[in-house]
Amino acid sequence: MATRDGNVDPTTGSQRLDKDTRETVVRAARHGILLLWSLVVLFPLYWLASMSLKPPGEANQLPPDWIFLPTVYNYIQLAQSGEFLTAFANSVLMVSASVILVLLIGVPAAYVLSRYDIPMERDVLVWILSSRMLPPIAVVIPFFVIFQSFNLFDTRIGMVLMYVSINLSLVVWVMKAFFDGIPETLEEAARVDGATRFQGFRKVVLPAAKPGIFSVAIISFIFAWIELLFGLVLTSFKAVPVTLFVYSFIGSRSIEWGMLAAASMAMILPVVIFLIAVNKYLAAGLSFGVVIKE
Amino acid sequence: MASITLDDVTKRFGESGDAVVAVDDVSLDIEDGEFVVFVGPSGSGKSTLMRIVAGLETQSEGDVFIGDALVNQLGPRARDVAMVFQNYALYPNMTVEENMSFGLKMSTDLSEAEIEAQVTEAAEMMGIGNLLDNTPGELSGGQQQRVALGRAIVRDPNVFLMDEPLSNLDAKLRTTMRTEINRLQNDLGVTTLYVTHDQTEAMTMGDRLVVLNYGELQQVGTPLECFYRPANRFVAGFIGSPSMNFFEGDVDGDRLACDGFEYELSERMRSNVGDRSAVTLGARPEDFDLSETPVKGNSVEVTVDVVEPMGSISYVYLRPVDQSHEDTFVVEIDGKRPISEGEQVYAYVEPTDVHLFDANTGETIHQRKLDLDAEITPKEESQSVSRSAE
Amino acid sequence: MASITLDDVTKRFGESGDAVVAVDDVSLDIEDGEFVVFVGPSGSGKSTLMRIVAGLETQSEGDVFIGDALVNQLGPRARDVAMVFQNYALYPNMTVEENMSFGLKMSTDLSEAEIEAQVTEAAEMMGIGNLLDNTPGELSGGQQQRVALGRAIVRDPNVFLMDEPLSNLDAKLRTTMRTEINRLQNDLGVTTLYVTHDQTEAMTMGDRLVVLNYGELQQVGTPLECFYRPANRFVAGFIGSPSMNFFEGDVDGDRLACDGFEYELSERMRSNVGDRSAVTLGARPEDFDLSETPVKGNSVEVTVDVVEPMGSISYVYLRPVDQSHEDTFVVEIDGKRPISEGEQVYAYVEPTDVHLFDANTGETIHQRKLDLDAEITPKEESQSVSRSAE
Amino acid sequence: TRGGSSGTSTGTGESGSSGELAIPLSEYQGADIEWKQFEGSKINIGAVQHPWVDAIKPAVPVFEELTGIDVVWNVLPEQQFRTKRQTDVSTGAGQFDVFFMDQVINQFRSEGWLQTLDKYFNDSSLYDENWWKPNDLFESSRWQAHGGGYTDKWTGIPITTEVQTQFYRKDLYEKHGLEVAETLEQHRQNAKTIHENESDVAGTAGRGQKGYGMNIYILNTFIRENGAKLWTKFPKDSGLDTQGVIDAATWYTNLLRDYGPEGASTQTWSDVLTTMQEGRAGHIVADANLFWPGLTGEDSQVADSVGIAKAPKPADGTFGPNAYNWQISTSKNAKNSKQGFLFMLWASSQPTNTWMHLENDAAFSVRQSVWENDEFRSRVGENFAQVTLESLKEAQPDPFDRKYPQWGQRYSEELQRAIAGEKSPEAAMKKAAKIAEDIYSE
Amino acid sequence: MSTQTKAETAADEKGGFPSLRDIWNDYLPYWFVAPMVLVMVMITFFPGAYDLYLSLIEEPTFNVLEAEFVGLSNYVTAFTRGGALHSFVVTITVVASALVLESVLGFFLAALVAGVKSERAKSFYRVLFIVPMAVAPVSMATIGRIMLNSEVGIIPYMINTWTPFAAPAFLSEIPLLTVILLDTWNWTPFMFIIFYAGLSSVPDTLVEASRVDGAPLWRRYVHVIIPYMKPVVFVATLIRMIDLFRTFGVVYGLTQGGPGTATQLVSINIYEQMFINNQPGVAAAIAVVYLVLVIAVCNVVIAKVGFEGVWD
Ligand SMILES: Nc1ncnc2c1ncn2[C@@H]1O[C@H](COP(=O)(O)OP(=O)(O)OP(=O)(O)O)[C@@H](O)[C@H]1O
Ligand SMILES: Nc1ncnc2c1ncn2[C@@H]1O[C@H](COP(=O)(O)OP(=O)(O)OP(=O)(O)O)[C@@H](O)[C@H]1O
Ligand SMILES: [Mg+2]
Ligand SMILES: [Mg+2]
Repeated sequence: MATRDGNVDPTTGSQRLDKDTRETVVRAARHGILLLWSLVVLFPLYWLASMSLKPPGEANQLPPDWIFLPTVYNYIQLAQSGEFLTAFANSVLMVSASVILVLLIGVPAAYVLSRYDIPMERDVLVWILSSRMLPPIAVVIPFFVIFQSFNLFDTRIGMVLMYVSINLSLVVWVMKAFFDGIPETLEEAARVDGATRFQGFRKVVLPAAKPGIFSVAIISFIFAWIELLFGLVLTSFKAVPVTLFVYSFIGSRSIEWGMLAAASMAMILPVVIFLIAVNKYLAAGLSFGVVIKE
Repeated sequence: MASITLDDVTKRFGESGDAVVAVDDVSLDIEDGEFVVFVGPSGSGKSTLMRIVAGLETQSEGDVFIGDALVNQLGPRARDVAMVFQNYALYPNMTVEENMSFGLKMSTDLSEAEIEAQVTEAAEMMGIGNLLDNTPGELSGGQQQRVALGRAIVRDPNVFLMDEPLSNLDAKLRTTMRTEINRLQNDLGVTTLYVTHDQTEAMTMGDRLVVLNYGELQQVGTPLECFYRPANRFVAGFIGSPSMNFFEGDVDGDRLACDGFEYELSERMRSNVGDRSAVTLGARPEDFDLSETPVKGNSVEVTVDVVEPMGSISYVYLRPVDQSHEDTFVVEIDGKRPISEGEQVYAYVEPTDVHLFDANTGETIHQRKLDLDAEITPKEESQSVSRSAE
Repeated sequence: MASITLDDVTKRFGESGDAVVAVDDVSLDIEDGEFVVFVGPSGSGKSTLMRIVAGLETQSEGDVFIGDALVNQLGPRARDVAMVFQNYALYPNMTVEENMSFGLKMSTDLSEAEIEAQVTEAAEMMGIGNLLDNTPGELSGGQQQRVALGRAIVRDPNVFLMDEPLSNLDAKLRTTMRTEINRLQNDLGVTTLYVTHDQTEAMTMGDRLVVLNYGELQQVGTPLECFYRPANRFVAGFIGSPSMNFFEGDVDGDRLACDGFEYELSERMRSNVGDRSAVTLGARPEDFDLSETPVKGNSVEVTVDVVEPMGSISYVYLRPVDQSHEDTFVVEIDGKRPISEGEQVYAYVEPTDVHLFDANTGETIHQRKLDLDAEITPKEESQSVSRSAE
Repeated sequence: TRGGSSGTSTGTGESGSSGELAIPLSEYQGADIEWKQFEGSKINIGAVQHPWVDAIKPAVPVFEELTGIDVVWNVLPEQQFRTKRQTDVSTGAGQFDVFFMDQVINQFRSEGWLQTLDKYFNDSSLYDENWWKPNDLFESSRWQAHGGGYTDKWTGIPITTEVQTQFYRKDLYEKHGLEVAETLEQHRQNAKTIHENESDVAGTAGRGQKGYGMNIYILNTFIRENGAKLWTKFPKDSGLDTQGVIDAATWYTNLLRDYGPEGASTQTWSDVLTTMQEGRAGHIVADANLFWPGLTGEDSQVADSVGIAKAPKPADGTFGPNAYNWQISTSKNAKNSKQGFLFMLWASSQPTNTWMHLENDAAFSVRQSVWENDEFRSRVGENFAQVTLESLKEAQPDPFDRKYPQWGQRYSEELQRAIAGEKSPEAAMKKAAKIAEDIYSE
Repeated sequence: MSTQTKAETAADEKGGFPSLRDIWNDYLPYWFVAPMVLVMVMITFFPGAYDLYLSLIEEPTFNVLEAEFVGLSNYVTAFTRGGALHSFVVTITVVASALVLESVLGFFLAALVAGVKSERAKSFYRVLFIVPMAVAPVSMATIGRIMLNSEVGIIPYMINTWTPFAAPAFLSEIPLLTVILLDTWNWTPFMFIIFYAGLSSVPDTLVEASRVDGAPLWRRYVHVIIPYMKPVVFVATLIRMIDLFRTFGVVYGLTQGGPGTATQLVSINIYEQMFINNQPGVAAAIAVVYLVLVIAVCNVVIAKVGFEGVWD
């Protein structure tokens, strides 16, 4: 075979970069942008971390000590505070339970909304969404009243329900969108295979909707985890979430930067753990994902 | 195991205004254990009919019975059917093995081990035994189709519905599969509806053929009936490959004046034609003879347009010398016989091999003569619905 | 418009340990404007090879040239190919019209009106002109396939890649489409790679056939070459339907001892056999004659096992009376000839029509005699790669 | 620092009944009060995050021992606490038996959410005037506990007081030969000198952020010292558009704009504190008792060089710094108001107050006797104590009328706009005046 | 409901009562939506009705009989003194700009990450890019304030020392922009993760087909990938829009709606009316108008974009 000039695209006649070179360039550009954004994301986090690791008084020093001797003093203080640990554990428990519950309630409902003709579908959808429209501040008092009368005030169950209610519309809507993208033939095949509607849903549709489910799970977790107002108003002792705890470092006389930062860092931790745990499911849906080449 | 009865089934898609009528008033009795093949052009409603039987689509009108039970209200699960989908519809998140065992897990109480045994056996039969752990995305088209087929046949349902289950297989595998399906169907005695575009499958697999066009039944009968006794021009043209050649003609006493040649009608033809003034003459490619000289009456002088050698046979495209337009017709000759394009020869068909159709309605008015008439004559009155076709 | 050259192309899927070799060291020269048909069993790597040419899959080893350019590094867009996917791959969110015009919009500067005109024309040609506003979900399988085909042919690319584009069409439509594709390809002169499982398509459409098995090239040649001059037993069995019958035999002087009969070798055969002790005899179903009496030498007494009437012909499955096992072989007879199952007759093949293969390697050692040898003898040395098959 | 103070906590017996009580019970048992009458009950205290809470918590076991009443706490930052308190009282839930009250006293009172305390003061089993010594409380504190003069009833009991003073950098003043300002003009000149001669140090810093504890809280000092006052004629004339107010606002705005840090209009008290702590400002006017510990504590980089003096006043004005009191009150629906009252008395009593100020770094006592206590004075520094005490004696707290939150918020917004340079101080104050008057004119 | 809800059981075939399992499956859609409907009824009707009631009365009371209805006076107050109109304008500005920024950035990042070849790098980005969402609003606001502080903040410091530009006073000179950028940092992850999951459910074959059709990268996105994941894009954007509409914590912590009322979002206004000015009636009136407005916007968006472009 004669050697040929491989670098000129005969169809366009234009000089094209060698694909390897081009791929390298594209790859470099891609990672360049991603790293840039990583930096944008990381810097405040780094700053937060560094504040939490600096001794009191040095947190906001300028020019900053980019290199400093980290101290875990703040973390030790946190860890020694029984209340922090209790609130933390409490939050983990309530939020996790709420995520499971909201998925149990929301995902099937989303499926129905996606697959069946619902009378007045648009209005139903808007109605569901409307639960999310008012700022919590405008609805917290009625909820307080409900909680008082149903003895849900300052109970974990109450908070779990509250978290469910703030996430339900999200789960229903997002999952409906994901179910819309799953071809109905799959369930048809399942039903012909003798699966009941439920089995078809559980064994065939759900696995295909995995990325969607896990991403709403993460988002719901986060929404509940950082929720503040309901936790503030609807609890007082037993069911206090950890968010409130972060407030305790904003005193009337000074802000305890180090402790505040340490608590904030501690609050990020479960989210990161949760993220890592479900990470692999985020991209394992119908296909193996679009690989955007070129 | 069950008979299937369709009673005036109609299916419309879309709003009533501009609805597509996919299935148009179809009535059909399928006996228990029968193997029925559906054929028809693309879009003629075959898949839709299957899906109605499966319970995946609800007919707009009419009733469906499986066994003696009216199943209009039942879903696929209750109907207990197994189906091969035209587009496979494999579960993308499951391996081949899981795909194939899913139905068994859902519809039977078999133990894991039994299921595995059956699936493995079926997979071996399909030649995909070594792919059990792959997911559908990693399979070739034909392999996927075999998984889809395997998924259906591992089960022991009331009814098999197979929608072009072999379309992506090569001829050899197709032959094997055909035999396997037939054997299996014989063994199990499961009523089977089968859609195919393959003439061989259509002619060899089924007890009866159901010919559809534009959602309407054209003919129901044994394959040979449909081939030798087509109910109308559509069926005549549709069954057989290459298809029958048609020549429009005007009746002129005992002659038929076609474009480019005249054809002398036999006694029997004349009486069948009656007082129609325009009829269509049909003759199959394999019934023509070519000769250098006009040996017999009704020979037509033709020019060879194209020769398609096929191995043991060749297809020759011919054009009557006197014809006013460019259309050709096709005849089949021995592959070893030399013939070249541009040559002028005479084409001839035995008068006994000719069909005549009403030029307006397409209805068959004269059938060819047939030695084995006795053999293919329907036991009962052939269910044929003749309507104008094409 | 461009030639295509594959140079030692290999494609492996999966980790190096348990990789599937989908394409195995294939080298191939395709001329500018040539129409090449790929055939091979399911999973033999046809689609993979197409996808490599399209630039959708990167070969693990080897080079691909389009025209004179090495395109290993180029994506599909730069290669300017149009492809019909085996699974259609229609855009579900677009109407038929949008599906078909998408490629034109992307790859040309045509005006809206020009695009619309071209799309409408192609859609009419495909018989889907009335479906332009439907979405793929509303189409039947065959209609979808025609959209996929239409989407490719509206374009004017360097190369057409068509992966079983007609598999879901009925025989008649398929014939029409076949002709249309051929006409189009002739008009445009676009180099075309075409995968099919249909014998007729394989035999009639392409300038050359490429036969693949397990990712390896088996033979490259004109259809008739592959049919009459198979490079090996695999090709002999794969091309032609029903496929060639094979009989294993031991060479015993000038006789071949097969199970159930003995076959006397001709002079030419003997010299071709050489000192091999075991050879396989191959004869095509259509080369057999059946007679009531053993008219000639080498007649084999057989029992009729099954008769498959196909209309103009019938397939008869026969078993040598003296054979120790149950296997049958198939012969093709005139459809009108009466024959019934259980009957005992004699089967005979002309010695000139017989192939012999090395029993171990499968390589062809003796080709049949052929009158039109001259016609089908390759102009250049036939690129045939003979390897053991099956 | 006081690390790890908690958001909400059950404060029952941190040191438990075991161990020594912080304050001998005898200090209280001498009072003619039936301390034990509610033994076995429990009170819930809603409090903001405040040094007072930290200071009193170690002493709470004393109260629990004394009365047999359990104390639980709900401690939150101000904004969050406000939300919770309002939810609680406006729905009549009555969860808090005792809670922190601030500027909204009169509003809560007029809504009928607050209970006035007079009936408890009149109940001899609950109150002993001789022991509690009401006159030891600063007058300004007592005045505020009576709705800033809007009512003659006790709306709660003051617990902390804060008064404005001046803090300055002794080192910088020395370096540039500056005198501690007594007049506003001097104050401005000092700022100018430092601002122009020091790099990286602003002349001054001050609250610019809106909110009624923010910019207007500081400004109100200068308003009164300029001879103006809020509500020249209540509720017809807000007085905000008088010349005195406009002068004060102009002076304050210009001071911050000319010699204040970048973005002064968004600075809160904590930003001011941080700025000063980090040595980035020459002087500030801020609450003595809250800022002093912060400025001299270990967080501060200027601990050794910070000086305190009385707030400046106009050359021709009268000294009258703003002061601010937190009080604790009980709501109408509270279930244990009487127990709550006992807690209020106990917490504000002389023994408790004295203990808190001797054993903690607290410096906000509402009791004059504490400020005069030598031990206390030596702990906090003589100078600081004296300046603060004198300021407190002359302090003039803001009177919070019933709709103060509504118009005060708008008034502070207007001031913030002026500080941000969006409009002139004059225009801002006129607008504020109109808003305030409009609100009452409905 | 549609024809599909038809009973699937062969009840008459078996005779007698349908089994529990049949009841479950026959009415599956009802079982599936029932809990959702229950929760929804609880969390929508009561608070909505309460706010409406509150907006119509003088003094908040739970005793309807005692309530003194004042007609629309609270609404009038809201739009005169209450600054409702201004806060709507501010809110819409923030919503529109942040929504565009976050959607575009989120999609862009999702697409970039989806194309990363190395699984590990992909995982890394996926986790990292989501983390900002997890920073609690309290921390966001407090830390944000200090980091942006013109005097002691690290960000102005870095701008001043490392770039030739002078750092603006973020919270007083460009408060709205600051709020928008901060929200972008905080919530782009939301768009990122949903878009990412959406991208991973686009079948490869479609992308392949479009490549063969000669579509350049961006057109593949515009014409094939985005249309395919239209429902997901639409829903994510809509939800984010609604969340943006009611943004509160971070902005309040950062600026308290200031300077002046420059960043006074509707939610902040409601908060101030309710908890600072103590005018629950006015707060409720704003909330009611706001709810009607947002519902109207959603209705229009859903009808115009959703039902005419996504779900048909
Ligand atoms: N993504 C993949 N991962 C793993 N194996 C694959 C993948 N794609 C194809 N294969 C394997 O490669 C082989 C060749 O596949 P290919 O699709 O080329 O076959 P084909 O000749 O087109 O078959 P068919 O006629 O059935 O379409 C098959 O065995 C298939 O299982
Ligand atoms: N969901 C649908 N909406 C609208 N029209 C439809 C729908 N499904 C099918 N059709 C139309 O109904 C007709 C019959 O379709 P069907 O799939 O039954 O054809 P078919 O005989 O299976 O064809 P093929 O051989 O091409 O698969 C076609 O014209 C098709 O376009
Ligand atoms: Mg079909
Ligand atoms: Mg293939």
